[in-house]
Amino acid sequence: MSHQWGMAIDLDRCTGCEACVVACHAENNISTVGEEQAELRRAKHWIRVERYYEGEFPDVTVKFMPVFCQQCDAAPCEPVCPTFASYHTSEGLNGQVYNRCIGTRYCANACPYVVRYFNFYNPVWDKPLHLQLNPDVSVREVGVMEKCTFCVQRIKAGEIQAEAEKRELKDGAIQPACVQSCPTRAMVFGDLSDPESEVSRLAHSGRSTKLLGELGTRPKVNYLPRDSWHGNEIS
Amino acid sequence: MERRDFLKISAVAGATAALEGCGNPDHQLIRFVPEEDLLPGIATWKPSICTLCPAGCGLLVRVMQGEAEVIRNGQLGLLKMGLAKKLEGNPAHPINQGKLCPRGQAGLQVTYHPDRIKAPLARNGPRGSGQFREVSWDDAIKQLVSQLSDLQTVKPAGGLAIVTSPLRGQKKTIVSAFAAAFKNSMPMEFAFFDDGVLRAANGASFGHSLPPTVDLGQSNYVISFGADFLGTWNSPVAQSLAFGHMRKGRPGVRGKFVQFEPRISQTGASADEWIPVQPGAEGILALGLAHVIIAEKLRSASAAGHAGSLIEGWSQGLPDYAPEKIAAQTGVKSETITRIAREAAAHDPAVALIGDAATAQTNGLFNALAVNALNALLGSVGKPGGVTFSPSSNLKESNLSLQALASQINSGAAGVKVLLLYNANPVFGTPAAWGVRAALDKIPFIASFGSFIDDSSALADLILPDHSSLESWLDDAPVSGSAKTVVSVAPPAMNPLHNTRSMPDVLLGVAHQLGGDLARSLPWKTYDEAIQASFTALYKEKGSETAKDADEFWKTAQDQGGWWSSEEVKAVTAGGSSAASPKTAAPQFDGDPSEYRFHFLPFASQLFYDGSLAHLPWMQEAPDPLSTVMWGTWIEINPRTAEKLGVNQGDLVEVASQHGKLQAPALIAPGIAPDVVAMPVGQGHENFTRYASGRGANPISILSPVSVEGTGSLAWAATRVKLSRAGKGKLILFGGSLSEASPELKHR
Amino acid sequence: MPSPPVIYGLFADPESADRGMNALHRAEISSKKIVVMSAEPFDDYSFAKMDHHTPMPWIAATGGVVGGTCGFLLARLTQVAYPINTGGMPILAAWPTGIVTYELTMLGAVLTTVVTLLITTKLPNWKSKLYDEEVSNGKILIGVLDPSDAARAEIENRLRGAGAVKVKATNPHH
Amino acid sequence: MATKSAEQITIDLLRPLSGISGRWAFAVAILGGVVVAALSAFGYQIYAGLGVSGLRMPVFWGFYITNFVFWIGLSHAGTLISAILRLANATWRRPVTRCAEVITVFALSIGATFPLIHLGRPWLAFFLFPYPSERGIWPNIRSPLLWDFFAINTYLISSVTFLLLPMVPDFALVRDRAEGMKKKIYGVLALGWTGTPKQWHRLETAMHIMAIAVIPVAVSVHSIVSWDFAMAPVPMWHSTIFAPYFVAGAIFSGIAALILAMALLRKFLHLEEYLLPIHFENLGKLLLVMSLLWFYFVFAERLTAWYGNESSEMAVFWTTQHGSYSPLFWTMVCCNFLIPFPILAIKKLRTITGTAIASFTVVIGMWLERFLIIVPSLSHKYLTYSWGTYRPTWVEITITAGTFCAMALLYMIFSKIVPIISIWELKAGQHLKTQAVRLVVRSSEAGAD
Repeated sequence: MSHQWGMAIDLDRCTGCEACVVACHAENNISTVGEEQAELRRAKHWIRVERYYEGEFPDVTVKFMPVFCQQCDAAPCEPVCPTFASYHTSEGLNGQVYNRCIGTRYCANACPYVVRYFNFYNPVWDKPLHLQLNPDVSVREVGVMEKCTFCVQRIKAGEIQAEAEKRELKDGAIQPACVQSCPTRAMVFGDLSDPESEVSRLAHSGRSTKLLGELGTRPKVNYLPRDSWHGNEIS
Repeated sequence: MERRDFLKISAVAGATAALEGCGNPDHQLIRFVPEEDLLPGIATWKPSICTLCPAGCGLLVRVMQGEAEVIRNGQLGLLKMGLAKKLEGNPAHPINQGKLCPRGQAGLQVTYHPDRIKAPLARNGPRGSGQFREVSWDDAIKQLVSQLSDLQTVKPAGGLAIVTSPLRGQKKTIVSAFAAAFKNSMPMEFAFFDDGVLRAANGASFGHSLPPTVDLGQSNYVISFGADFLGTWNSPVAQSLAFGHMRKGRPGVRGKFVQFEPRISQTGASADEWIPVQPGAEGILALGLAHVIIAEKLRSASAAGHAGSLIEGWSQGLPDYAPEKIAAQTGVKSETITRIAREAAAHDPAVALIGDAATAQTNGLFNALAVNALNALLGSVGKPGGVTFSPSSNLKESNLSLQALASQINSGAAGVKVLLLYNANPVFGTPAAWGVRAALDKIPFIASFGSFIDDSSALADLILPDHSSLESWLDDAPVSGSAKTVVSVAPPAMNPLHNTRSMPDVLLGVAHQLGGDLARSLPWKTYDEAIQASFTALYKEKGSETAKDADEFWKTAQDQGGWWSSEEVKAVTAGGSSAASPKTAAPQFDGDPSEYRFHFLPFASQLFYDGSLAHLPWMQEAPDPLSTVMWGTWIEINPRTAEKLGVNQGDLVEVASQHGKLQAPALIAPGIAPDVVAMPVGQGHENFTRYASGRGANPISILSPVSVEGTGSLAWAATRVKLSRAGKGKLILFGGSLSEASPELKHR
Repeated sequence: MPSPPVIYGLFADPESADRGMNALHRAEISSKKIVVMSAEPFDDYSFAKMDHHTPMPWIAATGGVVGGTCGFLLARLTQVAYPINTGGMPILAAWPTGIVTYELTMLGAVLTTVVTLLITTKLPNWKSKLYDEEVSNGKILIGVLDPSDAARAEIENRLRGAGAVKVKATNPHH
Repeated sequence: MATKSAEQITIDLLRPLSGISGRWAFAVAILGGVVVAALSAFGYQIYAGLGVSGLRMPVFWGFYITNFVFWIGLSHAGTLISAILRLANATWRRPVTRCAEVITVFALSIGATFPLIHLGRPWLAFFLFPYPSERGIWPNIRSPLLWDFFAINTYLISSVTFLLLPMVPDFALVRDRAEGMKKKIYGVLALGWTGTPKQWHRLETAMHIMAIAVIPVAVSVHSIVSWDFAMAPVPMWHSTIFAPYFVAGAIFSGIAALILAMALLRKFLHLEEYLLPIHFENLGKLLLVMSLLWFYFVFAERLTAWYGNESSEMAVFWTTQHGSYSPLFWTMVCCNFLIPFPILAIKKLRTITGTAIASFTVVIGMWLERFLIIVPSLSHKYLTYSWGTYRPTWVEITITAGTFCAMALLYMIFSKIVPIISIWELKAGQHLKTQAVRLVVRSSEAGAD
C-alpha cells in the first residue's frame, strides 16, 4: 500500500519560535508581499504559529499551535474545485495543481483551517533576491491559490532516491523544511501507513488529537496538546 | 522587475524558468566561463557557520547551480555558479545538532540582499549625506593605509579605535594583533545585548568569566529569571533542543519550567508556571528561594561554597530574605516563593538561569550573583542537568566601554584619528544620551567593513564591504551551548556575488603594506591561512584518533564544519575571584516614579535580534511569535493600564523618558504587568536598506545612560517612562484574535 | 417559390369572418385549400379552429428524455474519463450526476419545444408572398388557395355575401 | 381598457418605438458612462490582479459573489412569475408578462458575468467548460460551481426563448406598420409571421409547455446558487434550509424589481391606461406574502442556530446580531420586513407609489441579505486566529454600480425596440369576453382608488 504521509506536533515541545515559518518561506519560494499587502492581511505563511492568550494578568498562560494544511483525507477544499486544481494524491496529500487553478478561491472558503493562501498579485523578488529561489518548487503567478504541500518536492526526491538505490525509505529520511528546522523537535513527519514509524507511534499515543476533528475532515496532522506538570517519581 | 515580464516567464514553466527569468530575459550580458563545475539541478551541501548571533550554530548550505549577474574584473556579466539555496542546521555540529532558529534560516537573504554594498565606497559629499562613489579596492586600501601610517609615523594626537561585534577565533586574533601594533589604540567589542554582566558574575562566583552552558536536557526543574533562553538569549537553538528533551525526551520524566519576569516573553509563554516579578527584584527573589531551602534544611548553606560567600548574610541563612519579607518587594506571594523553593529542592537536578532584563538592571550583577549562589546551593554547578562552562579558552574582554570612549571624545579628553567599524552599529545600538553620534562626527576618518549602509556606516568616509558569511572563510569558537569543546571552521559556500573582500584579508593586506611589527605580528597572507594555522596548533594540542596528520585533521575539519572534542569536558569550578560583590540589592531606576510612572522594558526581538536583522524581508514579514506584528514595532501595554490611559489597540502612543521620546502603536496584551510597558528592539533604523529604513521606532534611543553597578554594561532595563496617546497608529497584525474563545460570545 | 394564386376576403370582425368561413364550407371547398390569417388568436371562433391537433407535448417530453440522457452520459463518462479522487468522495458521484442530468433534461425539453414550434409553423419563412398587411390592422383574412377558374366568381360572391369588406384575387395568368 | 379599440392599443403601445427624446438620450449617456467605467475597472483588475479588490484572508468572496447571488435572485422576477401567472391563467397578467421576462433575461446575463469577474485568472475561465480539450481534463462535476454552470445556462436559454417567442407576432405588427430600413429589420425579426390559426395555436401550446418547464428550472437555479454556500463547512452556511431560503428570497427580490420596473415604465412610457393600479395591487399582495415568507425563513434559520448554540456558528450569529455587522443586519430587517410589511398590508397604502417604495427598500434589503450571508461567515470561521474583516475597494464598488446601470440601460434600449407590453396578448385578452367583463368591473374599481 502506498505511503500515507502525516505529521505529529508535540505542543509540549513547541515554543512558537517561528523557525518553521521562515524555513517554509525559504524552501517553497513563498514571496513576501510587503507592508501594504500585509496590512490587507494578504501575507502568505503556509505554516503559521497561532498564539492564544488565556486568562488575565497575573494568571496568564499562552498557547502556541503551528497551523498549516492538515492534508485531510476528507478535504472540503477538494470537491468544490471545478477544475480539479485541488485533488487527492495517491499518497494522501491534498494536491494543488497551480496550472489548473483559475482562482475561484472556493477551496479557501471551504477550508475550515484557513490555511490556503491566494496570490493577489504576481510575486516580486527585488534583484538579486530571486537567486534564493528553490529550483525544485514552481513559482505561483497572480490569481493562483497555494498552500502547504508537506514539501512534496522533498518527498518525491526521497522516494526517487530510495527507488534508485533499490531500498526501503527509512523512517525520518524525509523531512519537510519545517520539521527539519524545528529547534525543539516538536514536529515529526513520516508514514502513517507504517505502524512502526515515529509519527504513527505519536499519532496513536493517548495524547494525540486532531484539529477541528469534529468536522470529520480526517486531517493527517496530529496535535499532542501541552502537558501539565505533576512532579515525578522523586516527589 | 516588471510584473508583466515575470508573469510571462513564470507562466512558461516553474521555478527553473523563474531562476534565469527573474531578471530581464532579453538583456545582452556576456557570459563568463564557469569558475566551478556543477551539475545543473543537483544539490551539494556545504558546511558553514551562522554569524548572526553569538551562539555560533553550524550550518549546512544547500548549493545548486544558478545563473547570477556578477562583476568579474570590472565587467558585468552572467555567470553559471553555485548559489546557496537554503540554510539548514549542521546535524554533526554539537551546538545546534541540525536545527536552526528563524534568524538563522533567514541568513540566506543577507547574501542576496538587493541593497548590499557591491564595491568599495568613498564618501562623496558631507558626512552622513549618504552620498558615496565606488572606488577600486586598490584606491580604497591606499586611503586606509595612508590614514593608518600617519598614526604610526606622525606623533599621534589621537589613536586608532576599532569597534567590532564580539569576535572569536582567528578573526579576534587578527583584529587584536592589528590593534596592538598601534601605540594608542582602543579596540572594543560592542553589542547591545552583551553578556558582560554574566561573565563578570560567573567569573566572581565560579572563576569562569563566560556565559553559562545550561544542561536543560537532564534537568528536572528549571527556574529562569527573565532569560529568554528559547528565543534570543545565549545559545537559543541548543537550549531549545535541550528544552524539548527536558519536556518530552525522557520517558516518564517531564521537567518543570518556571519563568519569573514582568512581561511574558516567548520563552515565558512555554513555561509551566509564569510568575510576574517586579523589575530588578529577581536577585532578591532568588535569595528568597535560597532562604527557604536553607531554612527548611533542604540543602546546607555551605553547599553554595564560594558563590554563596559572595552574598551578604548567606552564612546566617539570609535572614533578610524570608518570603514574607520580600513578598511586597518582589510582587510574588510568599507561599508561591516557598512552594517553588520546595519543588526545586525536591526535583534534583534543578537549575536556575538569569539573563536579559534581569541582568540589565542597575543591580544586575547582584541579581546574577544571587542566582549563581542559588545554583550552587541547589548543587547544580558542573553537574548534569545543571550549569557548566564550556572549556573553551577564556578570551580577555576589552575593558574600555563605548560609553566611556564617546564621552572622552566629546570632552576632548581622548582623540581618535581613525575609527574602524566592523559588524557593529553603535549609532543604533546605544542610547542617544551616550552621545556616540556626536563622537563619531568628531572622528576625522571612519572606515567601515559593513555589507550595508546602516545608521553608523552612513557616517563612514570609506566603506570596504565584507563578503557575506556564505562567501567567506569562517572560524568560530562558541563559548556556550555545548559541553564539548567546539572549534568551527568553514570554507566559502559560494563565490562572492559582488566586488567584496573579507575583513580579515583586508586587515592582513593593510598590515603587510604598513610592514614593521604589525606585519611580523600577523605572519599570515590570508585569513584561511590563519585559520589553518590555528587548526595545526589545535592538532598539536589535542591530537586526534582519526586524522593521521595536521593536514588531514584540517581537511576533515573543513568537511564536517569544525572540530569538537568527542567527550564532554566537565568544567572544574575554580574557586572564583573574590570580586567585591555589590551590596545594594535594590535596583535603581532613572526617572521620578510620580511623573515617569512606567518601567520601560526593551526586549530582544525574536526576528530582528538586536536590530541587525531588520533588513531582511523574511524577518519583517514573519509575524512576531506573541504580538503577531509584521513590518513594524509596537509598545506593549496591559489592558487595565490602556483603559486608564484611554488607549485602544493600534493607537499611536508617545513614550517619553528623561532622555528622549518616541512614538509607537499600542499593542494591548494581558501578559504584562500594569506598571510596565515593553517594546521590542530592532526597528527604528534611520538608515538600513529599503526594508528597514524609517520603519517603527528604536527603544534604545530613549534609554537612560545608567550602567550596571560594578560593570561597564548598560543597564538597559532601568529606565522609567511616561505614556500619552498621540493619535491613530498603524499596527499590522497577522493574528485575528488574542484568545481562542471567540470574543463574539461575550454578547450572550 | 412562386406563391399559388389565391382569392381572399378581408373581414372587419370575427363574426363576419365566421360567416365567410361557413359560406366557403357550403361551397364544398376543402378546408385544405382554405387559408386564414388574423392579428390575434381567435380561439373561440370556428374559423380559427383549424388543425388544433399537435404532438408537441409528447415531442417535448421526448426531447427531455434525450437531453437527460445526454446529461447523464456527460456527467458519468467524464467522471470515468478523468477519474480523480476528491474529498474522499466516490469517483462516480451520484448526487451531482443527478443535478446535471436534471438540468439537461429541462434544457432538452425547452429546445425541442422551440424547434418543433418553428418546424410545424414553417418559420422562419421570409419568402411567402401570400399575406396582406391589412391583417395587422385587425382585418381577418379568409381565402382559397389556387381556386379552379370556374369557381373563382362564386367564391368572390360568397365572400362578399358573408360581409368581406374587400375581396382580392391574385391571377396566375399574368 | 375594455373600451379601448385594438387600433388604439396598437398605436399607444407602438408609440415608444418611434423616435427618441432628449431626456432618453441623456439618461442613456449617463448610464452608459457608468457602465464603461465599470468595464474599465474590470480591465484594470485583469491587468493588475485581483489584489485591486478588497478581498483578503479569510474573506475570499465579497461584493462580486454578493452581486452574483443578488442578480440571479432578481432574475426570478420575470420568467418564473409570468410562467406561474400563465398557468394560473390570470388575465390581469397580460400587460405584465413581457416587462417581467425582460428583467429575467437581463438580470440573469448580468449575474452570470460575476463568476467570471471574480476569477483570479479570468483568462482561463474556459477551463470550466465541459469539452474534450487537449489537456485531457474534464471539469469536476462534484463542484457546485459546475452545477451553477449547467443550471444558469439552462435557465438563460429557457428565459430568452420564453421572452422571444411571444415577441414574433408583435414584430410582424411593427413590420407591417413600418417603412424602409425599419421594415426590413423587423421583417427579419418577424420570421415571416402571418398569423394563421396554426401559428397562433402552436405558439400558445409552446408557451404553455415552456411555462411548465421553466418553473422547476428557476427553482433549481437558486437552490444550486444556495448550495455554492451550503456545500462548504462554513459556520451558518452548512445548512439544509438554504435552498428554499434562497429561492424565496429570489422571488421576493424578483417581484420587487418587477414592481419597480413597472412603476417606472408606467411613468416614462405613459402606460397609465395599461399598467393599472390593479396590477400593482395584485403584485403588492404577492410581495407581502413573500416578505412574510422571507421573515419566516430568517427566523427559522436564526432560531435553529441559536438553539444549536454551536460556538463557531454563534460567533457569526452574534457578530451579525450585536457585532460589527449588526448595523447592516438591522437595516436589512427594516428594508425587507419592517418597512414593506405595513405598506403592503394596509390597503390604503398599497398604491402604486406605496408598492414602489416598498419594492425599493426590498431590493436594497435583499442585496444586504446576500452580503450578510457571505461575508460574516467567512470572516468568522473556526479558528479565531484566522478571523478577519473585509472592505470593498473602488474597483468593486464601480463594477457593482456598473451592473445596476447596465440593467437600467438595457431596459431603456429594449423598450425602444420592442413593445414592452405584448400587444397581441392584450388584444386577445379583449376577446375573452367573459373574463373581459370581470376585468372591466375590477379595473374600474381599481381605477376608483
